[in-house]
Amino acid sequence: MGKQVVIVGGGVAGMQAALSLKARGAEPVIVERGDRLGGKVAGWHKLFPTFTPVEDVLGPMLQRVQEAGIEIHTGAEVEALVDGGVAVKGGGRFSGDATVICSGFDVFDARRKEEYGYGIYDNVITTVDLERMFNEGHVATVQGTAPHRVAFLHCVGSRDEKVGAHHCSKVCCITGVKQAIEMKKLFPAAEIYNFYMDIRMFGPGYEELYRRAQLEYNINFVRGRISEASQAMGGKVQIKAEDTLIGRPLKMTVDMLVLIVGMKGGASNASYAAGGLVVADNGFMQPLDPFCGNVLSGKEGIFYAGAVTAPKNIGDSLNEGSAVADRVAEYLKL
Amino acid sequence: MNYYDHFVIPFVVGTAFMFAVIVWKWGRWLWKLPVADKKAIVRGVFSLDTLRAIREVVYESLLHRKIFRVNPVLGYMHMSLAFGWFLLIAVGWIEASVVLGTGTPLHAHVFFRYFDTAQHTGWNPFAFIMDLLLLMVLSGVALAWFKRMRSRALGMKRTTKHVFIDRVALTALWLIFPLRLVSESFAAAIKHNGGFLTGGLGSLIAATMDSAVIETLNSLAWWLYSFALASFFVAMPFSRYMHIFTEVPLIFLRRYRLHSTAREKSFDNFQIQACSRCGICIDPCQLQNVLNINNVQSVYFLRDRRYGKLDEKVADNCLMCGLCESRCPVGIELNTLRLNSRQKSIDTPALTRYDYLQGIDRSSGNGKVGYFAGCMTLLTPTVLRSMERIFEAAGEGVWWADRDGGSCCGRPLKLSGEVNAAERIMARNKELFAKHGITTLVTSCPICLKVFREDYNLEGIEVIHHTEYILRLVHAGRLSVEATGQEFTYHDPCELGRGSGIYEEPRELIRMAGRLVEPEHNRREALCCGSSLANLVIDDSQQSKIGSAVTSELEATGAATIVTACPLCKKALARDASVRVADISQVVAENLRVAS
Amino acid sequence: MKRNTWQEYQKEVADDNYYYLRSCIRQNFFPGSEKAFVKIIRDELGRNIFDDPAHTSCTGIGYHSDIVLHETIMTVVARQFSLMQDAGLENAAVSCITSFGIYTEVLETWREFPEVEERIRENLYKATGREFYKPRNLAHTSDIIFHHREAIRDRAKYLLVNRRTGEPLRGVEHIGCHYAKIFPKEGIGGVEFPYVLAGMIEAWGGTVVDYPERRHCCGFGFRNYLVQANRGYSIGNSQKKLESMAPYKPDFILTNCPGCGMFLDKWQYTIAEIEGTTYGEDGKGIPVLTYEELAGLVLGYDPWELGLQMHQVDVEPLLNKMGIEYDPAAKYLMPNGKYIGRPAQAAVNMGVE
Amino acid sequence: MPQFGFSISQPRAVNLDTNDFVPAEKLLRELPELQSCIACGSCTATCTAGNLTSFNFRKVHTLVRRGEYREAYEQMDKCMLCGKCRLVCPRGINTRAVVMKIKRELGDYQR
Repeated sequence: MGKQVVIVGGGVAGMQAALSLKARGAEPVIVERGDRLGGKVAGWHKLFPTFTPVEDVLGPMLQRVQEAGIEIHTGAEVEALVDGGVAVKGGGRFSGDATVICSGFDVFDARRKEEYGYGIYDNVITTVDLERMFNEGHVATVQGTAPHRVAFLHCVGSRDEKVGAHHCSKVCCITGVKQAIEMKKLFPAAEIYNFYMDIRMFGPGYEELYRRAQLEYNINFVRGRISEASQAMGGKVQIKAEDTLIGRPLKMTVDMLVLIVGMKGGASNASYAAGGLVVADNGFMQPLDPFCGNVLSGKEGIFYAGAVTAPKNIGDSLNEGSAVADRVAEYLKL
Repeated sequence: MNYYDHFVIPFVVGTAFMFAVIVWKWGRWLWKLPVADKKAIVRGVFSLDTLRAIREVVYESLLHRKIFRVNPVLGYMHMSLAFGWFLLIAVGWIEASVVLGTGTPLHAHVFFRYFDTAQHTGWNPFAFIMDLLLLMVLSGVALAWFKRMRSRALGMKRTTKHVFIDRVALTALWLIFPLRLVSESFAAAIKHNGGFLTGGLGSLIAATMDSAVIETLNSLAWWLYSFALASFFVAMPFSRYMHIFTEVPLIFLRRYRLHSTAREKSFDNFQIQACSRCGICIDPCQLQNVLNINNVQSVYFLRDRRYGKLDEKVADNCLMCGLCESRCPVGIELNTLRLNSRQKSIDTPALTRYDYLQGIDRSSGNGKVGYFAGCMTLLTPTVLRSMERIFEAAGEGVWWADRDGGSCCGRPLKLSGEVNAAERIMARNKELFAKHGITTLVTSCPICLKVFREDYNLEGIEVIHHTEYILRLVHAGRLSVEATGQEFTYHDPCELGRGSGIYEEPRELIRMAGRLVEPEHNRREALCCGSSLANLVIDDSQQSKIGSAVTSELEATGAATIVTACPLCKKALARDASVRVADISQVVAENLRVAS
Repeated sequence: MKRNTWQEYQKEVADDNYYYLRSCIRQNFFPGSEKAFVKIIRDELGRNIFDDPAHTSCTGIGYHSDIVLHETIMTVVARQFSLMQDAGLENAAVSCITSFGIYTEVLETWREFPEVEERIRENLYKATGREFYKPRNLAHTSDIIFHHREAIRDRAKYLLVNRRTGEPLRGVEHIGCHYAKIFPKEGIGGVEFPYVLAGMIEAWGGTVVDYPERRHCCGFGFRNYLVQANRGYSIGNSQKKLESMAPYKPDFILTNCPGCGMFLDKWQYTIAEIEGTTYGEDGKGIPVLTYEELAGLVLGYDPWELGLQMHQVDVEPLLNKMGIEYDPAAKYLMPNGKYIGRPAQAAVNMGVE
Repeated sequence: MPQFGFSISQPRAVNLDTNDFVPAEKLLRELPELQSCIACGSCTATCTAGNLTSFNFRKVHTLVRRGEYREAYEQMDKCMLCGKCRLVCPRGINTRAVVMKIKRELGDYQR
């Protein structure tokens, strides 16, 4: 029997960490609060920038986890870090020789930006809602009609002092571009507007996709944050922004307003803090340093991987899943 | 004797119609000429120019010397048709006059073999010559047929796609000479008045056919021949064959120094309708051979313009590199015509346009020599820096017109058809030049150079390109260039080379600095870099495609440095080059010999 | 409007014992409103309210027009509180939105900068020999009507229901900017989804129309109106709101701010005169009411006693829909029977008798 | 009409609900690369005319794409068509053609 490693969270980072550790002879145990593995990614439809179906990424991964015979506990929400392991809600403990926290992030609650009327107005939805619609195979307004005009608003819950978020959620720009293209593919006659403050295309193929969105899909990019939304007749939404490139206010009525919600630190981070770990100012867990210590917590035997420490895309999270296995192996002298 | 038969009617009517239309067209065009042009004609008619024009007509309209030079087979084809037909008419007229006497109607000359009254015994020298000429024309027709089918064999990759009226005229033209052969052979079968060709065929016909059948077929053949002639003549003024006659007055008018200008005028019609649509302009066009754009070349541009169907997408899609103009056998001012077609559609500037230039003077320095870098040169600071060093080395006091940002020269606007607007800018620049009292204006941009020279009328100011200026400094001993072992190749900018005739100055300078290796296309045949401001249509990737084709050719010389003398060419070539691209001023500035 | 309005912005409103702080301009614009408020609170609801003749203007308009200093207005406010202290009351009931904004701003300033409060206490004492305490509860009078809306409904003689069709009447509401835009937590429903007037309309049987420019300013903007050359901007803003609400065919506009009520009413006349546009039914205007006037109608008060004849846009279409009985002949008569004259006919009220 | 001494101010907001996009769409169909503008401002920074007077090509073509033509009409006349902007554009936009098309489509010239 190898050394046990408790892995908190069964998203892509957690699964990758478990697979890598298993391969090194450890016995990883995934403690997942949800009822299935896959994390936030499982709720997505297609992945940027290649429009790869989520199943193509998650499917093989889940299969490998299963084939590796990794111990999985779903429905187990970690309540506290305890010596040599974690305690979960409703009693119960998982102990191991090391703990890897891969509990990821929370999606920003769009209702907090009340000026956009999410939860109040018809047809104000979030990127998460839109992915669900894509998955359900039915994208339509609340009135059941095909949208003729759709606005995407970038940076909802990111880079916004008013909701205490100074950080950039990193993946929203490319998500907005991806979803805008998907909407255009679904509704070729529709006009799509993306309202942005900056377009940050950090990954390979991202900038190219942005350019295709402009050139091939005629997506209109307006530099300016939507200041407010209001319900207009027939379930439409009137939005106001400044087109900062022409220095004039701009208003329009859209059939659908999609709020590109950002990432924020997970709610469970507070319980890690209670266990002696450090939560950064941005609400994510603070790794030892952003370089060689990026998967170390600073506390012996506790490690991080994935978006628990900062907004990350899938590739980054997978890399950290592998990287953390290295450091855990080193620590456990595997 | 009236030498009449019903079959001559189509010919007579067709001929009369053709000449009426031509006279009406030419008359109208001449009438509408500006007064200055009319005065030039009056001055020219009684000068040596008329004799020169006559000689040129013989050389070009009949003998097609220019086409011969470009392509001997094509030249022979055109000459055999034009000169052969001319001789048929001329010799035929003499023969008819000899046999029928003078004062006979035209059709009697044209259909002489039919109306021939002489009793023929033995060898007839006229018939021999006429048959020889006919054979020559027929060989031309055969070549034309062959060209239609297999143009590459005649050295043309592409031939012109013709309009309907051209096809009618062409068909008639192709039929005329075979029908003439048939008609005259039948006549010879009856009258024994043929030469070696028609006579031989006549004897064969007489030997194999019944005389009544011969009579009928003879009549039919002459009717068809007359119809073919008539069809051609009726179609001719509306088809490309209008060039046959129009080229003649064009040669005279050109000798009298008439030119097309940036604004349309009726002289343009002589040029436009002198185009034979030979299609020689298609192959050299880089839009065609690099980008496969096939509907914008000069032949199509002139055709569309002639028939009033010119689309701005065609008019605007031209690099105005002048390569086709340099090849045109008729010598049509293709760039100017292209330019003034743009002007027509879009040039009505507001009266206050560019008033903001009033009083703006960002110039610096003092000197009799003014230096106008040009907008593009401001994007190639190495050129600017090199010129600074050269001026300094030569001890020249310089007035810098636009080093810290100045106005545009106006040529880009002109190239875009906004001639009136361009003139508003030019007037402001002229004021500036006059204010600073310069006597020489040096520019680094061939685009500026051309407009300064052609449109500014800068009295008392000599306009030169920096290549000319630098060479002058060297010749005057104020500057010397150190020889290096380097190899250079040189790209002729269109506006500098074909546009302003400056080919040798840069080469002389390069040879001082090292060895010059010429690219495949050079001097008058040089290619365009693709970034020409004259083209308003092609996109960035197309520009870059043309540029990289040119760059490859330059790199193929193996030279370590590609030299050019235009900031725009420099930027275009540098985009894709794996070797260094330098302006001529850089080459000089880098290799200045320190004065001992 | 969706039911799930934000629950975050709720506000404690005193139930009884109010110290009434009147508005300067409302008494001119809507002379029956404040009288009706006192009557409703005192007579209908049996609550204690002190209407103090000694209190003054809060000088808010002067403050927002840059002619009254911050220090001065804070001292004036301190004096009002001192008068409230004299009356032995703790619950300030402010009639004007501008004043309400001023009071909240002053209290917030004092909370953040106690040394400023000290200085003001000193100022007031030096000037008048007075001392003061701060109100325990500060509410706008629309908050108070909202607080008592169910009690008013219990006494209602008429409801906001179309008598002929039985359909609820459609009301658009307009909240004064200084009610909650400066301090969102001071307004019921906050700034984005204000509920203070909407709650009244719904409680009294009507339905609230949510129109796109609901949150837009009426255009009063103090200097934008006070300087004649700027009035085009003021009216432009009202027009934007009217154009946005008109497609919903509202039966009335309900306001809680003196300026908003005034301008949404009077600018309808001006727009009709300048460009011939009207926004209500049959080419007429949309009636504009204060919440006291609306409460008064619901409670069955005489429309002319409520001062509705002083409105630019005639209110009769609304009265007819609600089935309110009124004497058309009495519209322009004073209570003593004296004829006050009637305004010239204008596009916004053409044809109404 | 009574004299009020003022008129109703028109909103400055660009109203995408009422603006006419037909000319803008035609422009974009002919020069689709214009859509790839990332508003870097290189064109405006290098602009010969823009360095002599207030003229902002980036802003003007953006206005046109938003259906605001009136200002564009007045502005484009300042351009000298020198073509420097085309040389610096990182997206390879045929800026001179954009100028010409805007002028032609917007009726600057009588056709």
